[in-house]
Amino acid sequence: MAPMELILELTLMPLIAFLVGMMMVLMMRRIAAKIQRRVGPPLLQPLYDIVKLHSKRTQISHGLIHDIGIIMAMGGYIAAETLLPVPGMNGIAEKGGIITLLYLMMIPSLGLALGVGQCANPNGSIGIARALTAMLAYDIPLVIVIFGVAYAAGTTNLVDIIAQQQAGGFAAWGAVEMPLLAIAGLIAMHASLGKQPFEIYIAPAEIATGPMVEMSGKYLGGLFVMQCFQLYTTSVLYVSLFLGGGTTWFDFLLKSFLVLAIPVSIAYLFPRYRTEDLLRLMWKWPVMLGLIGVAFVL
Amino acid sequence: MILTPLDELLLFSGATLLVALILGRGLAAGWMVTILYGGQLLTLIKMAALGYSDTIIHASINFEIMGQSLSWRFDALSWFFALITVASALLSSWFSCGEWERSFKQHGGNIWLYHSAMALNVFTMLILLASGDLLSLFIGWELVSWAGFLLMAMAGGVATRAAMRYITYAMAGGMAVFGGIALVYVAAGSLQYEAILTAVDQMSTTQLWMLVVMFGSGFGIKMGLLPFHLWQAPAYAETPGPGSAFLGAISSRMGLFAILLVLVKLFGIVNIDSLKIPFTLIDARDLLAWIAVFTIILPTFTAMKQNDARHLLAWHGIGQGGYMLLGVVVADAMGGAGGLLHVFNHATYQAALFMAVTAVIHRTGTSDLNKLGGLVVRMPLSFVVLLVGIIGLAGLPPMNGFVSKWLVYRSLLNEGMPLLFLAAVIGTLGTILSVYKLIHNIFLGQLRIEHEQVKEAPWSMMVPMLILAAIIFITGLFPGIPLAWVASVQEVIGLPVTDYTLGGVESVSGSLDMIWVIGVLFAGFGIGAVIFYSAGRSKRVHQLDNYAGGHFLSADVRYQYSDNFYAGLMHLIGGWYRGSFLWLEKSVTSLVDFISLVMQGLYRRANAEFYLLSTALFVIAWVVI
Amino acid sequence: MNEHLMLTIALPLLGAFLLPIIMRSSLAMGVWIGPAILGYGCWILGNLWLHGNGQPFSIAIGGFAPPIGINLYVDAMALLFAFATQLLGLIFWPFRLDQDTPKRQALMLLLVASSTGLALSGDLFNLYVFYELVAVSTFGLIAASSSGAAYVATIRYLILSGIGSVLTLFGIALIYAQTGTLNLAHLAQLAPDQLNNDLGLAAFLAILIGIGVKAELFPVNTWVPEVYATAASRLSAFLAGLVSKLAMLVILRLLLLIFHQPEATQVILILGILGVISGEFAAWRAKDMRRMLAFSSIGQLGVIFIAVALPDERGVLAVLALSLHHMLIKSGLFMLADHWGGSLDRLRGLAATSPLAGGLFVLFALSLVGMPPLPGFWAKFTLITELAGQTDPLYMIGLLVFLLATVIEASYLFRVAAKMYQTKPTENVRINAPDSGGLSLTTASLFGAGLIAVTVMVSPLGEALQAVAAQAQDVDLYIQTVLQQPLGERQ
Amino acid sequence: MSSINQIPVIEAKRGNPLSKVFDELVRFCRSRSLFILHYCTGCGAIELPPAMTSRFDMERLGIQPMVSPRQADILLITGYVSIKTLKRVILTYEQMGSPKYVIGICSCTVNGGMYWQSYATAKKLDEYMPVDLYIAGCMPRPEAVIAGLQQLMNRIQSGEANSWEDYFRNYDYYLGNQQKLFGDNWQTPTDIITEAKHYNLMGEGTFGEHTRLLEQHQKPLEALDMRLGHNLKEPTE
Repeated sequence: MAPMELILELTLMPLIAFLVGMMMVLMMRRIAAKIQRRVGPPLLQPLYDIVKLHSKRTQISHGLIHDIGIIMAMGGYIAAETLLPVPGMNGIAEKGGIITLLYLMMIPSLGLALGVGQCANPNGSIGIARALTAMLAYDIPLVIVIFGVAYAAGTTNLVDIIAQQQAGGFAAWGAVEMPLLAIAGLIAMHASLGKQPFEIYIAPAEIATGPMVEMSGKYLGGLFVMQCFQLYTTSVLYVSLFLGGGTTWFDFLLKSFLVLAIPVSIAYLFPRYRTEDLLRLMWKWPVMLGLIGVAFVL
Repeated sequence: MILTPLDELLLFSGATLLVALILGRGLAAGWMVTILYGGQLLTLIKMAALGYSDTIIHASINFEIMGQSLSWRFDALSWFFALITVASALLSSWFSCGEWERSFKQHGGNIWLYHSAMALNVFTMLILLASGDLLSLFIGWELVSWAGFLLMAMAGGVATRAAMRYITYAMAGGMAVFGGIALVYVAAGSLQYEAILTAVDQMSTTQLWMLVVMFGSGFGIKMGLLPFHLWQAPAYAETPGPGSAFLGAISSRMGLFAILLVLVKLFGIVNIDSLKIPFTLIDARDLLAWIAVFTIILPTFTAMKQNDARHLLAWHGIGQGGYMLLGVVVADAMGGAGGLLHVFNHATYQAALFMAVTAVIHRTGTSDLNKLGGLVVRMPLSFVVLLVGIIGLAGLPPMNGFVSKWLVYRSLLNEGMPLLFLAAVIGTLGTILSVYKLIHNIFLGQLRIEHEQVKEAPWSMMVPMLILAAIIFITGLFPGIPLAWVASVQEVIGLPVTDYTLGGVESVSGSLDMIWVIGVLFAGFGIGAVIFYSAGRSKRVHQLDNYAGGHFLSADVRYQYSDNFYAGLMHLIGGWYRGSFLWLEKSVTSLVDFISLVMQGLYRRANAEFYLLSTALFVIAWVVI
Repeated sequence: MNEHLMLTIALPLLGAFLLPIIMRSSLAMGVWIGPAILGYGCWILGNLWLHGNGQPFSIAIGGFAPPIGINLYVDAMALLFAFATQLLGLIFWPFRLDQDTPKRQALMLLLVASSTGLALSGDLFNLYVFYELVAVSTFGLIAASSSGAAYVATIRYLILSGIGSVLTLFGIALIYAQTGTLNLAHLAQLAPDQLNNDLGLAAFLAILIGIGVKAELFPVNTWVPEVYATAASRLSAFLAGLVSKLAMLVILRLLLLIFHQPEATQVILILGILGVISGEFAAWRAKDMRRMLAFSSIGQLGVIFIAVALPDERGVLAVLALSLHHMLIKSGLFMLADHWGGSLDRLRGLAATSPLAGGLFVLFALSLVGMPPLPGFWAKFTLITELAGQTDPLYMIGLLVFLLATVIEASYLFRVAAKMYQTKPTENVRINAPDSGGLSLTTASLFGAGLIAVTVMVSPLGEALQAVAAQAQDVDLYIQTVLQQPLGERQ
Repeated sequence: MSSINQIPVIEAKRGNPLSKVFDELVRFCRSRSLFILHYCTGCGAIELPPAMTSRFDMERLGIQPMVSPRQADILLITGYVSIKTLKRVILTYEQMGSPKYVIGICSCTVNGGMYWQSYATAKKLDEYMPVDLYIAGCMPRPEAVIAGLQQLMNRIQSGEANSWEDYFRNYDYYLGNQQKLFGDNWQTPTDIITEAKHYNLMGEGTFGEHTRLLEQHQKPLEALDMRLGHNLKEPTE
């Protein structure tokens, strides 16, 4: 591949991710509004929020690590996007593979955790402790799912996994071949978004939005950007693993938005679990489904 | 007589020991010893050809004692481990020079003993690594055990108790190995590797089983494999500062070295694979793999509950050993490479972590995670080192720990071992949880009043720490450097060799190129920084200017979350910590105690004549009948 | 030179009778007599070792050739132990001057004489006589320590030993009744025909249990802890280090020459294993140094019994190596423990006040648990490779028990060592570590130096021992030496 | 000073048309994205849930509730403010990031309302912090609240709603009133003066006698800067 082309891809992929991610945030808020019989925010609301937050006159920092944490949170996702193939663009997906992507997606959380730690607010620390606990909860079914898919495909290369599904048509889609894994993956994905009923680490009424408690201005803005990326990455990863990726941008985006719509629709119907209930739930049903699914794959 | 490089290395090492013994009380002893370690490292580098090829360097010395010939030599395996040993000794020793040494003396420590014990440890480890037959292996093994005991016990008090526990375990392990050696000797008629290699093929299953169990448990004790892991954490944690860095980095890997040599190279994974456990579906190799994953999980989750930074790290040291064994036992090209590479990687970050924690102890006087906090503003470089270290320990990109763990995961994936894979990932997740607690409780959060005036660690400590951090990052960026050594080790011990590149691994089923991954990651950070800094200026505020639900914070009230860090998690899994192994250990101890009580009672009873007569009668009756 | 050999027994015996008389007239002369005699004995035996041709020989006593007369049989093994007896007698010579000095020194001479006799005697009855002499002199010596506890211990020992003697005598009587001879060589000749039966076995077992009292054989060793703990250290060292080995030597000799029944070795093996278990476990809980050493000694002797039960030449080699090693170590340890009576807690911080004593203790302990390259390792290595080579599963149990015992041994020995090196006293416990007396410390250092010397020369010494073992193993050589090539006049 | 109309509006001096567009955009975004910290001081808070939920739906205007003052733009004071509460209100206000807006809802915030005789109630909120908008009524209906918010949005968009600058520029005045109420040793954890210096928001009224009084007893509030400390001397004891 020509280097210019590669550089173009590497720039475009995060950019597209960001734009699509903003639309996903909008969709999420609109769905919430529709469920609550409200009108919901205008079309560009996510952009307004991000611009406003970055244009705050006074920005409260708690130290250098606070700043670096936010940079890591954004930068980690920007890097992760280049490992996630989209129609027509593979970026450097072949040089990393799915395990690397999975671990790269932990970098933003790590950055956030560091930044929040430096904020010296116990609410934030509790939030991070809970977030890590939640990660322990949903990553276990998630890795089972990843294992199953990668083993079935015989590769950890996302490009190959997508290509295999597309070559076989609908019947070769992960969701059709491995329905149990697809269900387990969906639950794990829902939990990884940190939406109700799994939002134990945000818990506004309890620990004042946990990690975000000391975030103001561009710090919060950075997290809003990160949220766009997070929604995009999660849904696209799911689409790539189970729904055959996308041949064109249209069906790619359609699938991504639809996939995301499922957990989001569920989310606004429920209150919050307690931490141990979340763990119990995650370690029971999705793990069980996932293991049975893997057994079928083997 | 022309000295081979190995002779030079051993002589250098012996000289280091002598200098430490003779001049260890002197002012510049630490520096002298450090320079000599540097010399050892140079000699090792002179032997660098070993790391890239399948050659052997012999030592000029060999003995013939009681019909046994003893010889010493280096191959790629020995060289790889020796490199880690000497480098970690060099850096730990450097770390201890100057200010740490002075403060150690001030607190009543015996610096002479410390330097000597360190030098002795390195010397004995090199002897072990150089062993050319099973007997010299055992000799080296015992020497290493006792040298380790010396270093662990020297701090007195709790440390001595921990060291006593260690030596009991180590003796048990040593005796298992001793028994195994006797069995091998009988079976092969010799303790030379060549003889054993040929004899292994003729061994019966029972024989092989016994040998695997005896050697496996014997060496496993040193590695801290379950269920023999209890000694390790307290013993390493209580060792004085840089000593714990050294021990944590390499000491228990001697067990892995021996396992590689005896179980993998001599017995062969294939042979071990053929040992089925009756009435189950698993064989000896699966058994080892499962032991490895339990060694990953249980100590890692025990680490999460520790409230002392050193103990936390030491527990992780046990857990990380599990990854190495797991990789080696899976024994395909990637797994073997992952396991071996993890030895190197683990040594780098574990040493860095122990050093950073020691630096904190040096400045604040405590390693209690509930009594620290907010130190990042006072010890930023130590923070960076600890951060780099924990990223490595947790196995996240961009540090080196990620590469080795990636290889292990990949091998499990390729071989289709979902449960082992899952267990390995659970270990990693647990590690992430507990290392965040470590860095948060030490460096993040509110700075305590008593630490307002704390300074960064002195440069004598800082430089080795930074070097280690640099190594962690560079070998994460270019994993090909250590992978080259690992590949020749794989060749030597008869495992398939990985197809490595400078940036990672090439494979049909998904490659890894860390140069790209890290490049993109840092580019992402760069873009993030541009976005971040292009927005308005920020202003630093005091740590007490903080949201507290409208409450006015003051310095005399702690506004920090540190104790029972994962309260929600512990709510669920807290009850799963049964201390079963502790219970097991206690019950063995009580059993010994009980038997010894009975035996003493036997001797204390005064009716000796009764014993005599009854024995005589019994014996005569036996004869007659 | 050979004819002087008699003197190594006769002179101490004579000295023992004359010493009280001489002492009464001239104390100054009296105190030098004992060491002079023993020194001369050492010199004779040393010369024999150095200038002999390595071949065994036999000396008939009283002008009657064996098998009628009694004889001394001198092979390398006997010579080795005889030499060790004289040397240790010299080292542990009771110098202390008080009103009991003549008595004590005379008894010591008697003990050395009879022990030497035990090593050299080639006749069963003679062995018995010497054995009794050893017993009597030992009672006397222990009682001469004259503490109340020592008396009690002696009584117990006396009774046990008496019954043991009766049993031994019974065994000897059985043999004599069967074969009509008590000469070992002659018995060795007759044994395959006449003693290879139940009667022979019964006789052997009776002798085994009888002599086992001294050799600290498992159920008949209950006297050991009390006696060693209460008797003078120098005496304990001599008893634990040497006398037990001589008894062991007798058993080994009988086993090699006469009793080839598999049951015999089996009994020894089982009792040895039990001895190891009981001794080491009991030592694990011991609360004072001397008792710990005594129990450990029982355990070690158990290990040697296991080695005795091994059939071939390497087995004998293991016995020799283990015996000599234990002799060296236990003597040294008992000398160290001279002033270390009372609770083990008193030893806290001892290494700070007396680094040499601490260092020696660690050295001995390391060798005892078999840390390479100290000689203990090689002895144990010989033993376990030999054990592992046996097909009988009982030997495998022996191997496992031995390994287990070593772990326990390391645990209790290094608990003490750790205590010694403890610098920070825990609250309530003041450091009042006893100092080690100068003389006993010097003696212990001597053994330490010996240990290091052996470590350095382990290879030649190992080969020498191998030769000794080969010679001791050779029954035909024994028979030939004693019966075909008599030195005295032939009837 | 207390009147909103007296606050001088500073015209943007920049000549670059692009930057004018940019400023316009930023102001627009600010007006369309308002995060409310509703500090529920009194009965007025009961009117907010209907304003937020399906009946009136503030979110369609881009208005969202937020939990922590750090994240919020609007401080809603929904009712009477007792002196004890006022301390918290000021603390919270100072912790918010600028630009920030204060809206007083209910009559009580205007003049004490039915509590005007109370010894323990702050009567006029704008004596202690600049208030952008009052929504009078006891209590105002959600329509009124929304209407008020919309008015605020318009003011933000036009650049008139910059009362927050007044707090920096006339800090001495507000501090004086606060000191009168809370005593001379009154201090919040936020260092307004250095903040004003840092962001170049100093005005004539920033310093005065009250700030001098504050400096006399003020506990140090400098941020803990990162330092290596190698060149520091040991603290002499």
